[in-house]
Amino acid sequence: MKKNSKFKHWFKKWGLKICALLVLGIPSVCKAAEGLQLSAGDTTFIMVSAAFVMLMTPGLGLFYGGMVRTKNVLGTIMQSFAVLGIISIQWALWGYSLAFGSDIGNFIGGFDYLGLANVGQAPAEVAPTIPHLAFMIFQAMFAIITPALISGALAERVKFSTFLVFIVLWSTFVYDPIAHWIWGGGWLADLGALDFAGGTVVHIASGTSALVVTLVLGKRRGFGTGSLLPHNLTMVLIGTALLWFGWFGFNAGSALAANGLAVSAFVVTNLSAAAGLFSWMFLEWKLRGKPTALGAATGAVAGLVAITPAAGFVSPMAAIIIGLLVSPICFAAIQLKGKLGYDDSLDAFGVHGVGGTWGALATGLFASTAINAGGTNGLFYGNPGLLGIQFIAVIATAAYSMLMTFIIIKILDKTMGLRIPEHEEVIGLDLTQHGESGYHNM
Amino acid sequence: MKKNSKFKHWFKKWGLKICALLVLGIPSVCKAAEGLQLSAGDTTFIMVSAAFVMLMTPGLGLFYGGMVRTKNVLGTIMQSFAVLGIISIQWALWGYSLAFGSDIGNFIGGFDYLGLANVGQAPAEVAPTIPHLAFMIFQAMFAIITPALISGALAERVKFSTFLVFIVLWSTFVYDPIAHWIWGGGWLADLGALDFAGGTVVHIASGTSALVVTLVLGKRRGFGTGSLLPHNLTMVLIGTALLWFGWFGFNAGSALAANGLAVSAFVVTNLSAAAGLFSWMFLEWKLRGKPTALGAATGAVAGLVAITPAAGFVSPMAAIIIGLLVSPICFAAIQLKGKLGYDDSLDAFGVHGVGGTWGALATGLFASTAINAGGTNGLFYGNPGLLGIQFIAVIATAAYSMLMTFIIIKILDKTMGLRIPEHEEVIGLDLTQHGESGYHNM
Amino acid sequence: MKKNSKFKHWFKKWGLKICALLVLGIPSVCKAAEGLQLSAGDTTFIMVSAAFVMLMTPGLGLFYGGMVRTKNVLGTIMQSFAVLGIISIQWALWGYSLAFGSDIGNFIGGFDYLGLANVGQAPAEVAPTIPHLAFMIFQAMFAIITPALISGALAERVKFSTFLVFIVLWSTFVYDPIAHWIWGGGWLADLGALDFAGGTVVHIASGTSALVVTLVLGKRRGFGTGSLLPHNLTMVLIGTALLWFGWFGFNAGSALAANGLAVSAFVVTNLSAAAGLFSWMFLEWKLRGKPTALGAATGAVAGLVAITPAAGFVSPMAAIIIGLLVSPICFAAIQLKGKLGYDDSLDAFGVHGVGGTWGALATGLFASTAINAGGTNGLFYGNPGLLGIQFIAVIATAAYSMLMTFIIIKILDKTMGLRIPEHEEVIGLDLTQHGESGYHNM
Amino acid sequence: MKKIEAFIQPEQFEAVKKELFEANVHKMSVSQVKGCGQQKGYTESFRGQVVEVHLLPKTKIEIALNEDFVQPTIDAIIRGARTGCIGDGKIFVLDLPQCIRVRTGESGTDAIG
Amino acid sequence: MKKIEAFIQPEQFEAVKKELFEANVHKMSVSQVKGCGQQKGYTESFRGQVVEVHLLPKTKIEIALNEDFVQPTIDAIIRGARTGCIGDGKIFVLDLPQCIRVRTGESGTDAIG
Amino acid sequence: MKKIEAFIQPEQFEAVKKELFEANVHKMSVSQVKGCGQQKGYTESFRGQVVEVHLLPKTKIEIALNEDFVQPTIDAIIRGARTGCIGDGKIFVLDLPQCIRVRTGESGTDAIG
Ligand SMILES: Nc1ncnc2c1ncn2[C@@H]1O[C@H](COP(=O)(O)OP(=O)(O)O)[C@@H](O)[C@H]1O
Ligand SMILES: Nc1ncnc2c1ncn2[C@@H]1O[C@H](COP(=O)(O)OP(=O)(O)O)[C@@H](O)[C@H]1O
Ligand SMILES: Nc1ncnc2c1ncn2[C@@H]1O[C@H](COP(=O)(O)OP(=O)(O)O)[C@@H](O)[C@H]1O
Repeated sequence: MKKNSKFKHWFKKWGLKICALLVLGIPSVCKAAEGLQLSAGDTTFIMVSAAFVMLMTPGLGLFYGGMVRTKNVLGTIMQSFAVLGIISIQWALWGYSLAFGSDIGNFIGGFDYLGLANVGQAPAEVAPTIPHLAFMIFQAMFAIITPALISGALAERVKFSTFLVFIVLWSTFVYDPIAHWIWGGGWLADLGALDFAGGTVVHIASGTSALVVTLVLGKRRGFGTGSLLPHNLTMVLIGTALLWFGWFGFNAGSALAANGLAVSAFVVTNLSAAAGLFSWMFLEWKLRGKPTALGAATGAVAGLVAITPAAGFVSPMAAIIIGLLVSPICFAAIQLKGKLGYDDSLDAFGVHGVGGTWGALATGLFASTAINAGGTNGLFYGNPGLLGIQFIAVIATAAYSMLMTFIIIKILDKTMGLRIPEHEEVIGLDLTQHGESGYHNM
Repeated sequence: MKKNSKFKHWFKKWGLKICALLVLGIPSVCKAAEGLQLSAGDTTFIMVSAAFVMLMTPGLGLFYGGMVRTKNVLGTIMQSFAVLGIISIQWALWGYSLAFGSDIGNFIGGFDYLGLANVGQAPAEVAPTIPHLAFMIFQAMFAIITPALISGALAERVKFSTFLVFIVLWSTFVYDPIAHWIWGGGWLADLGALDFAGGTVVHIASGTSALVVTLVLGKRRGFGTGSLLPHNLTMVLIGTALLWFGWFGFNAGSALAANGLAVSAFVVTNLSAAAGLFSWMFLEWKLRGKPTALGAATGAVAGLVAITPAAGFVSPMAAIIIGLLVSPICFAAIQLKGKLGYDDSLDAFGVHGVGGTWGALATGLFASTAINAGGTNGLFYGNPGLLGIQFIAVIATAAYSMLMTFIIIKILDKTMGLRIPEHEEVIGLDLTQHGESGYHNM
Repeated sequence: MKKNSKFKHWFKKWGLKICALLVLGIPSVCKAAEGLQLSAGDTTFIMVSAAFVMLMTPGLGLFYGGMVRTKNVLGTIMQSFAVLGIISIQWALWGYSLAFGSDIGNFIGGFDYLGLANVGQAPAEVAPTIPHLAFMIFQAMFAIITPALISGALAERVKFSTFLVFIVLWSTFVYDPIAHWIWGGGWLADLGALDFAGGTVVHIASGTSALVVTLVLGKRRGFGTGSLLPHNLTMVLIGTALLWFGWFGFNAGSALAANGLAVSAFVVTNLSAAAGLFSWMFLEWKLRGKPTALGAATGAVAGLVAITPAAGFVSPMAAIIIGLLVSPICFAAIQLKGKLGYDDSLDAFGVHGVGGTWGALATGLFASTAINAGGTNGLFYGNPGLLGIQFIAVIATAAYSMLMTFIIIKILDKTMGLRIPEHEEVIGLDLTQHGESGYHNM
Repeated sequence: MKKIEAFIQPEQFEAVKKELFEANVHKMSVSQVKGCGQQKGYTESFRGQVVEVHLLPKTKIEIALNEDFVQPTIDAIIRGARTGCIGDGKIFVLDLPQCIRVRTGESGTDAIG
Repeated sequence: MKKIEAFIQPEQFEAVKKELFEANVHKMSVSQVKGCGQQKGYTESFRGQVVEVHLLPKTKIEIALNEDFVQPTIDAIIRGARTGCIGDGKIFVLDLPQCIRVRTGESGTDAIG
Repeated sequence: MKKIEAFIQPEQFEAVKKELFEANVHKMSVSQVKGCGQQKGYTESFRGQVVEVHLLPKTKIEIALNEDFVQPTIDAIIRGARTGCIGDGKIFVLDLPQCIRVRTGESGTDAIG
């Protein structure tokens, strides 16, 4: 009874606001600017790419979910699904507008696209051969996976409600502005920083934020005792496969047209992933005696992370080098974790933060206008300046992300509480946060 | 020996018929009507969409397979695979012709496409920029997943042989005619009913049929005692991810061309899924104390179901509302199951029947010619008539599906037997129907 | 310390060579020959197809991984991932050049594409509407999955390091030349042999090589005692779904353009898979009493294998027949295994070798210029000659593959050792080769 | 003290648990085993190779208790587990000379409940 | 009555089952455990963090039986399980004062077989 | 000889193993069970249907040993397993009349270690 009426109350309270949004939201189709001509090939390409990138978020859920213990598997995958549900809506309501709305002070987008107003079926300047909505939804998938990446740092101990609020705030105050800086016509774009598919916006932003979150959150119970083993590595491998697959959409799709550049990005993506897998495997073999499947998977993901900012600017051979080098770099970073004693549980910082940084800097080394006439040459092609600019982009992104994340997370910790109580941590996220168990009598 | 000769006999008996079919089946390529021009972009789009939708059927198998008990996991997934095998062929032999052959009395298609005769590489009227075969195979994937949906209602207790016969009969006598009514130029199309991607044909037809089947079949042993827990919820989540991914092909592909409308359908599909996930999660949180992963997955699927008929007619904001509302509606329907005591095991009716109905009616509310000039305005855009037409489409589809299903299922029950004996139900489908176990010593 | 310095040493040793490669590797973009015009639709199609085929390799890993015992699951999936990592790079460095470089003596390609030199964003003769790089990466995915197929024959007992060396040698000395023979302008192409998507190159080459490897390697401990049961058949089914899905890219993509032929290949691929599933299911039902899920999955894969060489040449009805017949043929071949006592653990020969042979011959029966004007008619369309040519192609491919594989495997057996010691076989690949376990406390 | 080990049909576990709770037995440890008994087996086949399956899933319940609880507990298990079909299972009773509670170090009959 | 608990190599289970059936022992309960014994362990590593693995998979067989079956059963298990390598396992024999068949309520030696 | 059966928190297993090794107890068999005790349960829900969960994961350790090892082993387990919270678990000690090593056929106290 009481519950029922509570629901009615909740509905009454929100119903009107939702209706208001609806009105706001009537999209203005058929407003194509002059000279923009829709291409069926490009439109297919971006839709398919968006679908591929969408699949990465559940793929990430599996990648992470296999690495936690049985009792936390649903809670972990659920974090990715929840982000998919919530940021899809956040992006449509205000996120896209903040990132890609008309520029305000080189820092953030305006409100012109609120509720997807003025985002229609006709092409827009930003991607002249595809519907504006196609660009929007492709970008949405980036906005979704980025906060999901952070969940790897707070695995197995975060309060679900706080996590949800966190990702909404983080997307709004961290992701949306940074996306604007580099892709929406903000100051980093003006500066000439190169980020083809999100090395800074996606990986450095999420990775460095993950570090802050993990430091505030503290270690898991049992960290360092060797008992926090992954419950299902085959799930990690399935996740890796979906990530690798989806990343083709991520990187090639960022060309926004099915042209030679997209194909080039596709090729270097595969090569860097392969090289990352390869070098992590051999590194472990040399240093630890055996090449692990988790190592290979981690190396592949690291290779994908590293090539992300560079994908549209570098040659296949450069991609192999970027991939070969990312593994030792990330491997070293992960060892640090043990030494410094912080618990970046699933290495969101170690792989995405560090790998993304290497990728952004490598772009400054290997970028070549022979690959992309619209880009810039890097150090190895005679232009040392780019490396400096990339460095600024890395620092600015990292600093801003870490600062904002710290503020958000501290406020949430004080108000809602960030971490579940210890006895719930023992029982696990699945039962305590979701009232479920992943497996029954298997 | 005897078995061997039986097989020879069987082969002799069928060999000739198959050869006859082969002759029949020589396709007539190069018969493109005037003015039809193949587009590489659109052709890619439809092929990729067909592949996406194909993946949904195994995805559904996993979605369902994770929800049953360990001893039934293979039997459940096998139902989806068997449908994929059998209806692919049924569709090529006669299904496509019944649905899309030249109209007979506004009720069913003629025999002109039997064995895919006259379905060639050139475009046809029905989809002027892609090969006729592309339209055929895209539609095939819809014909496949629809009967697979019903398997959720008869999970854990149906006889496999009867199930196979059932789906062939059901596809032929229920799906094919209804598909003709609305997409093949039948009476519902004439009436002006809107169904972009199969709200009525796919979801209402399968969902209401599922209700009939479940009522005839009776409850599972142990229903209501709380011991029928899902054996692997991570499998459900993998299935959900594949369904969500594939649904982009389902809905956007239904535009049959890579244009603004397809992109619009893509966008609203994602938003409705996200909103469904979101509102189911919060509903459970409010009403049951905790948001479950299964709830989130169910909400996402319900959101996808609901947007299906509306995908090409509504705005993004309308999609959010459709998705937000589908969850309370389906949630309530599922509670009914407990109250009324029928065992719609995996909620094929509760999600697809009810969600599809809501989607079809919502199309009558939110459809807008601003989104699709080829559509009609709905109630909220000043045209109350459409809602009435949608209502007729829902009732007609449901009534016809339920009646025909009842006849088919009763005949099968009397002749082949519908349900496995109780002691086999205790042992499970896997060992009794398939002679296998899902897992060994994991 | 020591380890660290070893690493430095390794790095010093290789660093220079890698840099040299880099220089070598600067791709020559913008060298489009006259009259080649990039199509966005076709480019999208090939990129997406390449991504689909990429997904098949992890899919194969799951297909195989589910069939082995728990203790070998990671080792088995890891074989597929390692191939993905290593052959991606091998292909870019020299494999593509050997297969598709300018013809040397009708036998092998020249060195013009070494390190992807001269492979750029502009189209080339070989595929005039897409970037040369797109053709390269699409072909790369074929070169990757082929050696991965062989891993099914040496499952649960091969030394990982030897496996890695084996696949590099096999790709270089077996796959690359054969690919050249038929697709790169070699002698089989001149002869007029038809192989649309790799029946000989991919399936016969890998399948017959698998037979040789399995004979040299010997049986698994416990073979024939009935205790080698698949640890997770749901994983096999997930793998099957991904293979089926990816095969659309494999076969349709082989048209190299999004045209009617591609769609025709798409359609027959689905029909043959369905028919293979169907007939294996009923065969088992007749001969063994029950239709198994593994049987259905095997039949689907066999159907996909068989249609591969024929995909661009046969009608839908012919595809159904090819699929219906492949299952009894492969089924019989697999029974032989038991009789002859060799341990083709996961039936790489029984399915790929035998099914591929049937497919190549069936192409000689059913090929029709009504489907593909660029092809040849087969026996049933009045041209018995093609069957003879196909027969030669089968024999040549099989003989060359088996001979070379025998040489390679014997050398490796003598030098590195092929098989892990018996006590490690008892413990399993996961712990002994990779220092990991697939599952912890599930 | 005694230790009861019961092997029952997995399907009946919820019913047995209910009966045990009603009989005031709240402590137990439960695991999944495979059992072979009078129940006939099934055959499995793996790519044409046929394997006899003699083992079907069973649930094992372990309960340590004081003597006076033994009979009521056995009765409760039987009430919950009996379906009258072959395969209903067995109850074994073992002697338990000693029992210690980890948390407190208590031992004997104090520790058991 | 006695209760036998044997821990053997999982690989040998089919052979042991065969020997038991030949020795007319058809009832048993089987489960998967991990065992630690003279067999040396392996190391696992998880992202560079190395973990000692001392436990390897073993199969546990539980058989309740009458006294006169004990020795033949032990012999059958040894025949099936012995490979001569470290890790072959152990057989433990416990006293079993009581046994009840759930389906019929029979008890003692009548119930055991 | 005695057989010890301990039910502990899975989280504490590594610590218990360490203590046992230090106490020179190297042989054991370990399995995963679900336990029901003083620890309060949780509720699970499955599509709106609510289910009480009384069983939480526990680790079962079985150790067969000679009498003089019993007390040190119990102490070691307690040292490793005690966290002071409800749910820490129980240790049961059973009599073990006989023990055989499969590999050698040795029996009794020679076989146990
Ligand atoms: N002597 C025994 N030793 C060990 N376990 C037994 C024994 N007898 C029965 N069981 C267990 O009890 C289960 C049911 O026994 P079964 O003989 O099939 O049924 P019933 O007791 O009704 O005849 C078996 O599957 C097995 O797990
Ligand atoms: N004292 C014991 N207590 C419990 N389990 C034991 C004991 N000794 C051996 N086991 C079980 O038997 C298995 C094999 O024992 P192990 O000592 O490795 O071989 P062996 O007896 O051939 O020397 C162990 O992995 C363990 O599961
Ligand atoms: N009488 C018993 N019989 C069988 N298992 C028991 C018994 N008492 C406790 N256990 C096992 O020990 C675990 C911990 O017991 P519990 O009563 O929760 O903790 P504590 O002993 O600290 O009060 C239980 O979950 C169960 O697995």
